[in-house]
Amino acid sequence: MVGGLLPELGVLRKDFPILSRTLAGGLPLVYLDSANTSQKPQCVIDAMVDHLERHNANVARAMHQLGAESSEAFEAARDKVAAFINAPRDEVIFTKNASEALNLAANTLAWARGPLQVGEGDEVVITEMEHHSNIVPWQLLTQRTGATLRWFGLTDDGQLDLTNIDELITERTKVVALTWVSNMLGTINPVAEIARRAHEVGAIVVVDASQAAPQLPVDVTTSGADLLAFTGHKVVGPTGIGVLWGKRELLEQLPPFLGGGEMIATVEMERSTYAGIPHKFEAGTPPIVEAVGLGAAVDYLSHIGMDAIHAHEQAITAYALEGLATVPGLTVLGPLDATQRGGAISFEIDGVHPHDVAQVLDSRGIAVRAGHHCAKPAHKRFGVQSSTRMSSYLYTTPAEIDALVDGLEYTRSYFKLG
Amino acid sequence: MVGGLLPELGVLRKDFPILSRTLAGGLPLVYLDSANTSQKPQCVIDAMVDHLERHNANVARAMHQLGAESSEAFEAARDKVAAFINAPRDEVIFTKNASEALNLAANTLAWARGPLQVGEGDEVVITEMEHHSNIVPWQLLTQRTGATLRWFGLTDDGQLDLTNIDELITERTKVVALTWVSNMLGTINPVAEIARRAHEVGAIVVVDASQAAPQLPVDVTTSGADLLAFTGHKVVGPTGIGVLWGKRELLEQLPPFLGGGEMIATVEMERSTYAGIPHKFEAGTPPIVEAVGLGAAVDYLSHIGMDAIHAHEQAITAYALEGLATVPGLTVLGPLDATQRGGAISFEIDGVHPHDVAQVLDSRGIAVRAGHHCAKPAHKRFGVQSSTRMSSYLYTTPAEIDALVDGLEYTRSYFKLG
Amino acid sequence: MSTDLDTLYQEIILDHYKNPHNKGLRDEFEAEVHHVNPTCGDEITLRVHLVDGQVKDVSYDARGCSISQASASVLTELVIGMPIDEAMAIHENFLTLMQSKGTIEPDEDVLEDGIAFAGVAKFPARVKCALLSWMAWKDATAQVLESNSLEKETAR
Amino acid sequence: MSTDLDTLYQEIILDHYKNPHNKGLRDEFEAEVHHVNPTCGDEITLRVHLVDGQVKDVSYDARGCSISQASASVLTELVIGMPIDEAMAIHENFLTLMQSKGTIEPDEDVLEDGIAFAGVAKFPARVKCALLSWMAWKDATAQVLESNSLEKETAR
Ligand SMILES: Cc1ncc(COP(=O)(O)O)c(C=O)c1O
Ligand SMILES: Cc1ncc(COP(=O)(O)O)c(C=O)c1O
Repeated sequence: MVGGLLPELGVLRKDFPILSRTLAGGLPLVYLDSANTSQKPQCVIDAMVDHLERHNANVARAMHQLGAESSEAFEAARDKVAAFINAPRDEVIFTKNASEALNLAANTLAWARGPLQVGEGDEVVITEMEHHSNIVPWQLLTQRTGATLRWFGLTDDGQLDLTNIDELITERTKVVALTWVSNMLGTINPVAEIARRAHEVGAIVVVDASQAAPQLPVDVTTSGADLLAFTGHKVVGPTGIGVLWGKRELLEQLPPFLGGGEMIATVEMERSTYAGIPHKFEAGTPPIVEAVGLGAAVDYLSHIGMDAIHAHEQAITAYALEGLATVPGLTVLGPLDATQRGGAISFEIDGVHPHDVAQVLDSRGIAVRAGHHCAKPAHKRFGVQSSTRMSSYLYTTPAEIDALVDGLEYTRSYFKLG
Repeated sequence: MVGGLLPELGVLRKDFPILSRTLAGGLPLVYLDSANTSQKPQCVIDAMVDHLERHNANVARAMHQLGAESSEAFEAARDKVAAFINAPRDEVIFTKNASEALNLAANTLAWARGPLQVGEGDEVVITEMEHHSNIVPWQLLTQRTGATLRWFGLTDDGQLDLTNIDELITERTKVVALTWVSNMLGTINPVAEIARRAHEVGAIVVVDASQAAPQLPVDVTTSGADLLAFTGHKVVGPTGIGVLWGKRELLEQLPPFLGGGEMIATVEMERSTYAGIPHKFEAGTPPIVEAVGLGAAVDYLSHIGMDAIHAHEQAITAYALEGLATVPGLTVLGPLDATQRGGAISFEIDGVHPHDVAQVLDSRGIAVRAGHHCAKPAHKRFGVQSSTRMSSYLYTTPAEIDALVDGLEYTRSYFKLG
Repeated sequence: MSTDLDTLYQEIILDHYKNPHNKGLRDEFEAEVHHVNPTCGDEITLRVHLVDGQVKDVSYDARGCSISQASASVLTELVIGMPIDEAMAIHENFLTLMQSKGTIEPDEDVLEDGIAFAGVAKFPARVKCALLSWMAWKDATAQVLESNSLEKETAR
Repeated sequence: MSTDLDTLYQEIILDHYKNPHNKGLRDEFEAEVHHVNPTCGDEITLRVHLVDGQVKDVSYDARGCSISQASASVLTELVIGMPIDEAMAIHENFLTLMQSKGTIEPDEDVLEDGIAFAGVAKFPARVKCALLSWMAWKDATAQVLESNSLEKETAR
């Protein structure tokens, strides 16, 4: 049997109502698209329902009992998220998703005055394996400020090519932004090591932890990051909420991002002053019920244990890599050693387009993603336009991987590939 | 009896689970803080739960059955919102709240090139009764671009002072941004008339419909707006979602706001091209379950009928204004004619601070707001620092207004004001 | 279990996929366009050659799934040699079929091999695949017509 | 019904509210600060006058609710005339009480009239009101101490 799995997986799966629904033809759901979005346990849904049915009110501003309950629930969620990444509570900013968090970082660095400001002659370094959400904000920033965008290339086995790190990270570097875990290749990057180099030249390190936070224990104090982003819907929480964590000294120096609502200290028609962190970065009514859901989500993950979840992911990933290796004509894009990677596995099958692979799998109830997974440059690097991606999570079973491998065999025969 | 109320109000109230909960001391909830956030009917909560328990998947990108169901639900929500404001579907952009929608407008106008661009020498006109969310974005815009911020003042009875409109709206005016209904004074502004003047000089009209959308029938085609914003949580929908509507030609000319995720056409490391509207403005995973909730919410409102809701609000507001007039030392800030105003009524009581009023009311189960309601400049205009605000909605009963008036009498006696 | 799949992957479609017609870019053209399906990256470069109100040639280079490839092949088969307005009518007909969610019976007299795509209309996620080349063709054709009428204006 | 309310609005608080002590700005001071409660707009301008490690005077002008006004009055009563470090200790004690959510018994020897605020700790939305003046005082005092130590540095 497969070692390292979460105990009582069958019982745990019952926490997720959607996993017991059936699809067209009465087929059971085999959900292998968790890197795209994760499924939600009942406790998250219930926390949101309880909030909406019993405690709904706006936060901060309301002095009545419902307002106090709602504010307490909202701020308790901030405490839970802070504990989840080992940060002080006021360094945790709620955004709408990881993309907004990364754009917040890029825009405030463009608007900053003084040493933080990114301007002409400065350089921003990213990597070729970034999700579009960690590419486009930096393209916009460098276009708008006259700074230069540079990037790490990739090796043939899907690692960052660090051979030219000394040419890339220089005195001109103001920001290094990179993903912790690739959503396409699965690669886990040596973030702390790169951060050390970046800090030597005085650059700010922005880490996209969208795929790391669901799978790995994240401790911001040892991560090397100055700013770190992740998204609620991938950590068994709801959509509509993301997190930007930042070091207090840095956040305090950055100018506000969006204006309005509760981000102010005082407003006059001529000018305004701004609230302290984290509120300075939270304009308007925040995602209240979403925060309540996210709080329940990270509690759920912490209760299972991020180490145990990581071990489970590694076990399933190893099992999947083994199974995929048996499918003729299948090539995995990215590292082949499960201990070195996350749980998203993108692959190609000779002679069948990823759309068609996904379609055949879907007819068997198996949900995977086909396309460029918002990582077009990484696909281009490997000479492909798109790929099929399976991605597991804490509820994935070896039997589901078996179903995938069988489904891929069937796909080949459906398209008459001998 | 009070005429114009919604029929079967008692039955309708059963749609809102929170209205039957009790507070400390077993007191029933009298919720008069709907301008702050509205309560949610069961059908909205159920739609969200059904989505999370049965159809959850990411949208647009997923080709599997869950993905198709989720995408269909999400885009159906866009159709519903579009119908609610009488707009074509692709002119409806989902944001995180009204504040983000207004910041999107301000930032893209700053970043635009060509005739839309707001720069040095240009003027942006707002009003003294705006919510901070329609002040601060324009302050930031004008500070960052070198443009000048100007504003309409207010008359003593809480109307816009239009006497100097010809001095304010001139050839230099690039943007006129104003609220349709004031969240503090309740004033309904002559938006279409002001828009006509603004369009004569070629200015863009941005309308903050955050308080209008819950209470009035909103038809963007006759509103006069070029861009119009509102927020989900005030129209019986969830937090975490807002709406920016814009005229197609305008939206197509504006540059993107946040970068990443699905807002692209193609991404290369060197440069990217962007998707068409509305996706160009929707970076990252959108508020999916929130859109589903908002769709159910606007369906619920449309089913009751916005005209009927408006009539109900007017009836309750008239009844409330009458009741408040009986409280000694109470002064209402804003228009006194219920037919000319929305349902938010801010007032002062001689000798008791708004916090203390709200506190005493809360001890009787009555939830109102005390403070500046994110409208500090309007408070300053009336020489007050803060006020108490009651705000009704479609579920408000005359008996709740009676409870408020009794509560205010009690407040006066508690603080020994004769 | 695979019945559904067979509705989508009709023999005709798989044939066009394996042996696409008119593929490859040719030198005579008035407009060239490049379209991508942003969600998956499938792309097409398409050229149109219009002579005297006739679709003289449509040539293309494309990468994508079976549905998008077969659809480009069928498109060229249908429109090459047609008067432009008739070709536009076919385009309209195909578009309506694709957006019908499977509620419309396709007309073989108009769409010929294109009727095989009736099943695609039941798979909303794949409709974009089937339409990629058709949208590119319409775009390119419109560009030529527009520049022709501009030329006339300036000639006047 | 009004028992709860009476926990909050102790007689002592209402007395200080009606007759605030030490109110009004006075001319001798080393630092002046202006603090606002951003959610309601309540504000205070507060000056501190420190002499030889002693809180010689605290004067203020404030607008706000009963809790915030009474709290400013009690603050000045407590700290004027105290050695700075003892005043800071009182500040610490009051802060802890306010953040206790009502779980701590206040110490009358330390807080005197300040014990009346024990009830406020049970109303989270009002804790900020009670702390407004105290935070302003701490801020102003810190500013003076900092500029004093800077002066010493430069004098050296
Ligand atoms: C008039 C007005 N504009 C804007 C807003 C901001 O809405 P949100 O906080 O949902 O962004 C509000 C409500 O808070 C409002 O009443
Ligand atoms: C690595 C990575 N970064 C960023 C994102 C963007 O997250 P969101 O779409 O929630 O903003 C994703 C997921 O889509 C991701 O996988």
